[in-house]
Amino acid sequence: MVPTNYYLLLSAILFGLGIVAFVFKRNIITIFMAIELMLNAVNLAFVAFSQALGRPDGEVFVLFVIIVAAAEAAVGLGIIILTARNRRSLNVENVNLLKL
Amino acid sequence: MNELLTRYAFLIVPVVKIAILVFIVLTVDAYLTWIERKVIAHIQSRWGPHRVGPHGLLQPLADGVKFVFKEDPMPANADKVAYFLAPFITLMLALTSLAVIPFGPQHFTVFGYRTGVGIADVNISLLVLFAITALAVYGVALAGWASNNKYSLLGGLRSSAQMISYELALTLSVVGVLLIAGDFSLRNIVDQQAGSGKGLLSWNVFPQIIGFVCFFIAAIAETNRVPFDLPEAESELVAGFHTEYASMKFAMFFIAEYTSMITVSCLATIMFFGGWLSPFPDSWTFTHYLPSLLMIPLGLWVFFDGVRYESMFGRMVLPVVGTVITAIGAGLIVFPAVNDAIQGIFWFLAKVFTFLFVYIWMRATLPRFRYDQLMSFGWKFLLPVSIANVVLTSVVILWRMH
Amino acid sequence: MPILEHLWIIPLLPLLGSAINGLLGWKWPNKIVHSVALSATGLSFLCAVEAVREFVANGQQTFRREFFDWIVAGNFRAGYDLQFDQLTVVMVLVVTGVGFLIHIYSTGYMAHEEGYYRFFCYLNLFMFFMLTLILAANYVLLFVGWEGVGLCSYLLVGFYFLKKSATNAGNKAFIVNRIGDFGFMLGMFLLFRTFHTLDFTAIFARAGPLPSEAMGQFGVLTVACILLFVGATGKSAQIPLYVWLPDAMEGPTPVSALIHAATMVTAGVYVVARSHVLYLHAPTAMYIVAIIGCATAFFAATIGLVQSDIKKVLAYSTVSQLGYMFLGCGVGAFSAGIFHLMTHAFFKALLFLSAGSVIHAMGGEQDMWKMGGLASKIKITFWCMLFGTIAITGFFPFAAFFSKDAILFAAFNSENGGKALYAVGLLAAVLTSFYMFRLIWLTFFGAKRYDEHHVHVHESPLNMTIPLMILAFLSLTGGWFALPALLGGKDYFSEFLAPVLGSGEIAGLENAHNLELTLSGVAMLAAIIGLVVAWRMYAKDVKEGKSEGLHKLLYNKYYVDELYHAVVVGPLIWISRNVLWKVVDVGVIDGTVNGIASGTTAAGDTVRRQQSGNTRSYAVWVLVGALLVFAIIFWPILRPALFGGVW
Amino acid sequence: MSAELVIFFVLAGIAVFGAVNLIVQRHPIHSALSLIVVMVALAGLYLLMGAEFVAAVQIIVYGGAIMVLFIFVIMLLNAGEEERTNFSKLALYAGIPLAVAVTGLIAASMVGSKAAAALPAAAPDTLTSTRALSTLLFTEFVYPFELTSFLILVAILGAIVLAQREN
Repeated sequence: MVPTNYYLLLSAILFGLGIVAFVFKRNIITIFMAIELMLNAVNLAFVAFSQALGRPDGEVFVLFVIIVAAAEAAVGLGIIILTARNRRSLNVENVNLLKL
Repeated sequence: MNELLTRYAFLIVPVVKIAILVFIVLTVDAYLTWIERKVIAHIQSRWGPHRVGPHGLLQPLADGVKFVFKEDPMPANADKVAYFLAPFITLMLALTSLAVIPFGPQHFTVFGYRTGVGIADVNISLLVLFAITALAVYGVALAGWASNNKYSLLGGLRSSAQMISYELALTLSVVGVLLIAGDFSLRNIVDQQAGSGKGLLSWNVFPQIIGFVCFFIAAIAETNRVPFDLPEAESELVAGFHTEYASMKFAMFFIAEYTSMITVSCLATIMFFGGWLSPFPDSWTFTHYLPSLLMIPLGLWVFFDGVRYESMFGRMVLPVVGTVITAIGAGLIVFPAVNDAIQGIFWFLAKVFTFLFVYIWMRATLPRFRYDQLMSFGWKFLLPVSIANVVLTSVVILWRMH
Repeated sequence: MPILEHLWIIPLLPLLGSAINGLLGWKWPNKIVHSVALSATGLSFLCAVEAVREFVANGQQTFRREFFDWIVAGNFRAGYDLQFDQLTVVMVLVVTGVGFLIHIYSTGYMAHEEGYYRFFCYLNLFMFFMLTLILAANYVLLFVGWEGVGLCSYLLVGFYFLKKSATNAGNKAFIVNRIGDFGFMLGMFLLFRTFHTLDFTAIFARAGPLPSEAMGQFGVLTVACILLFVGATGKSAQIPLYVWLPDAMEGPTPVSALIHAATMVTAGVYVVARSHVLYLHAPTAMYIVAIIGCATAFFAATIGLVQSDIKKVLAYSTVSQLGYMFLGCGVGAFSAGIFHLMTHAFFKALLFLSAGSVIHAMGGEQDMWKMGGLASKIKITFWCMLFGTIAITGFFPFAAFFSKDAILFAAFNSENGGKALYAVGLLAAVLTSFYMFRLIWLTFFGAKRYDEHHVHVHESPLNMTIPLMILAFLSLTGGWFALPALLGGKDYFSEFLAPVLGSGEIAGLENAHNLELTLSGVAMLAAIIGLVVAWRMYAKDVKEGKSEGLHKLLYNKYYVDELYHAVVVGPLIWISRNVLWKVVDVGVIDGTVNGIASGTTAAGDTVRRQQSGNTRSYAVWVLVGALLVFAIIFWPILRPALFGGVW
Repeated sequence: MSAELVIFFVLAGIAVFGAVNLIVQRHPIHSALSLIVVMVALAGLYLLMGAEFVAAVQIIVYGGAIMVLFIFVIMLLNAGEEERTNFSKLALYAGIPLAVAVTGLIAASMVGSKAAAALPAAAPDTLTSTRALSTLLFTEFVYPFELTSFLILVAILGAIVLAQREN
């Protein structure tokens, strides 16, 4: 039996790492991955709670999160391709004109 | 000692089973190559391999030795990690996917640890299978990217695109079956197909014929086989993603391909063709003697063929093999219990091998798709049809309910 | 369709007419415009009649309905509630009827004016607001009508907005009314504070049982009533706020007839009568009303004596007649007041319209000293005018005879100083008949004092004269409700209004009938005196003498306007120019605004640097935000987690 | 130290290692691979908790679709190692402490909360059956569920519009 707190702690740590990655990576794609990492951390917390409470609602939310993440990835990567095509660079610090 | 065994049975038994399975699968893979070459050769009215051993039966062995002893170069400024990782990922996943497939109906208990024919018997085996096949993309993609070569990169891109595209169709095509079975467990899906012992009439392939067609096509594409073998299109990409690979790493890709062929055939068998169920009604008990009826003539033919084989080696080996086969066939008649026990596995293997034969047959027959054709076929035909199949099935099920 | 159930139709029709004319009329020929306006008013008149029929058919039960909520805030509710009782019957008939006639008249009078559609749009709008005012079942809705008619009066007085004097007059009317309305609003607030509602029925139901406040005691009710009356003085031109009405004559004559004689200016009287329950509990307030009314009646009459502008004369006579009405209300004879209101609506409208017809005939000339001898030229107008004059001066058996007598009778019998009130009222009656007959003689008899080559006098068209005749008939017969009272029977009018206003009977009065007869006789005498004096002075053709002394004082209206200007307007303007404009506006307000603007710019300059477009710094900002949010949300959990419950 | 605990720690270790590796690695492909490792580890944790369907979906969708897209794009753009530019001093200096603070806050608020403490340990034997999950999905959450389909449609359109070349 694993205490729920362990899962929560793990998810917090992963989330924090996601934040760090988000702030510190310069490659757009990697930053995007950092977002995915944070989403995963949240999912972990969701599942942990839903298991602890013995109600599947949390898992439903996880499914929703995954769906949203998929949509987000589709659009986001499209944008990234476009920016890379126009800027000739994937470094966010070169992409600071607030437009494609 | 004994209680120690019972204590750690949950660890030991699977390990042993894995070892056995891997050994069997690798052998089957090896001889599958032999069968493939032979069959294609005969279809193209050639002899195929016949130098190494009688009927070239030792060819796979020779190939294996060759693979092991070949030089293994690494391309200049290739990505070391990925280049190294790719084949392992591929092979590992291919083998893992076999773990959840049940090969027979039986359950037996070893050291108080109850287990079935097949390594793991999880209640979501199908999902696990799909999860693993989903990951299979990485091997190819990474291989293509890591080997730092235009052709390889293109091959990797192609294959990843193709796999993603056809995975949708693959998954959706079995949803119909899932709706009928209402369960993710392959074992239960098979049992549900047993119906009321009317034999093949209650198999899923009849209500799910559309689903089956979609599944089979998607499966071929998923395994990068002809006519969907664009990732390794020799004529355009000089073998695509594994151009830069040689010796054992190449062998891994090779084995992985054949293993996944087997996996997919098993899956098709289980999902649509009643797995280990006999096609005949249960009332026809005499069909239980079919295995021996098959094996005895085979054995005899091998025997007599071997007696007058040109090479000395063949004249020595083949008769022995023939007698062994005949003996087994006879033995099955003598011991009905054993006979009954192997029925399921027999039918399972029979179906699987039929599928494998179809694979090979197609490779010998069909030309390769063009890339855009492949894509448009996958997205514009296969996906809609399988979705339509899902809708149709669910409607019918609802209609049955009320 | 039962109109009573759909009472809102009556006000709605004029509103529709106004909307249609106002939005589309500018491209329409006059025919369509006035047919729209007329049909709107006429229909609402018919509806009113039908409503009255149903009302009577229902055994005169007060009909009250809340049609929809307008303002609901807490326990305060002001809905679009209409009510229909005897008082409303009188008012609605007068308003729609006279209004309709005046509409017809206007089609002739305004025929050649610019902005024909504008005129009728305003007129219909006025009808709408007036009907809202009299149908309203709570003070708030009534106040809507109240302000609305004020607006229309402003618009119509300034109808010739190219004339400076006209616009000034409009502004004056509006501003002076504002002062009154301020009082009215305070009154409403006080009432709400006292009764927690502004519904007539509710307020009166709660005020009924209250003990009547003693004379000279300024309790809540008294103050409220006085405040309401302040509003009334504004709207119905009583001392000290009457000054706007004479100037309001700048407007077209039909407007003067409808708004500034027949309907709007009587709104004050209506309000006082409507809230008579409160007034009956506040004798002080009633006394003030009576005194103010009486004073105004006399005061305005004196000014009227010497005016040379025909409309000004009528204007001042209106003021004094309104004074009569307030006198009636003040001495408790509310029904008499309303009665006079009705009759006055008839004959004053008649007088104004005939004056208008005269002016029309004279081609826009309003100075009586430039008229004379018109009787033979414009017979119909002359006779109608004469009827009106006889009616207002109160000869038997014309309208004012009954109404004015009822008022004077009540005043005579009222306690504390009733006799004095009566005397002043009587004097005012004398003056009234004097200046009215002066008007008649100056206008219609004697030598022609105008140049016939330029002015060729002509009778007005039918659509102007027919309303005159109808009104003449009404002012002849309008008072006959009270005829039986004179013959010892009972007064049908006050009888009819009794359910609302209570019977105007003075209790414990022996042989009231004989007294009443004598008093009417005296009134007749007063009228005759006035007539004779006027005849003596103006029958022979007279020149306009130069005015000095008392005449000059009267002619300049006691210099009240100048006084107001010196005391109120001047300082106000001075303050607003030197303090409000130069200090407050330029210094404070503009300073603030500019300060804010420059501050914003500065802040923007500093904040702009953060908008670097660098995603990573944005990420950090997001992080900061998230940190704060977390800290806020989880503070209760965090405190033990972080500080181990040290805090 | 029960078997589950061991498994948990192993998987958690893998996950954290993957996450750290994501940050450390300078080549996007390696980051992506480490992220995949994290996801697989999380899937294992889900299985450990008995949420087998979510685990499967995690791998199929995240591992099999989304991350493949990432790698696909990386290969397509032929992204090299990220260069070490530093335009945002803010990110450099304020980033770490803030991140740590937020992590600490989240951890403290979730773990330190009475509610979380009161929770029973996640019981692996109580498998939330996929059936129950789907029932919930199609009864209580049916509107959001349908909405997600719209979301995906929109996303597809957006991706197509973005990705097509101007011509």
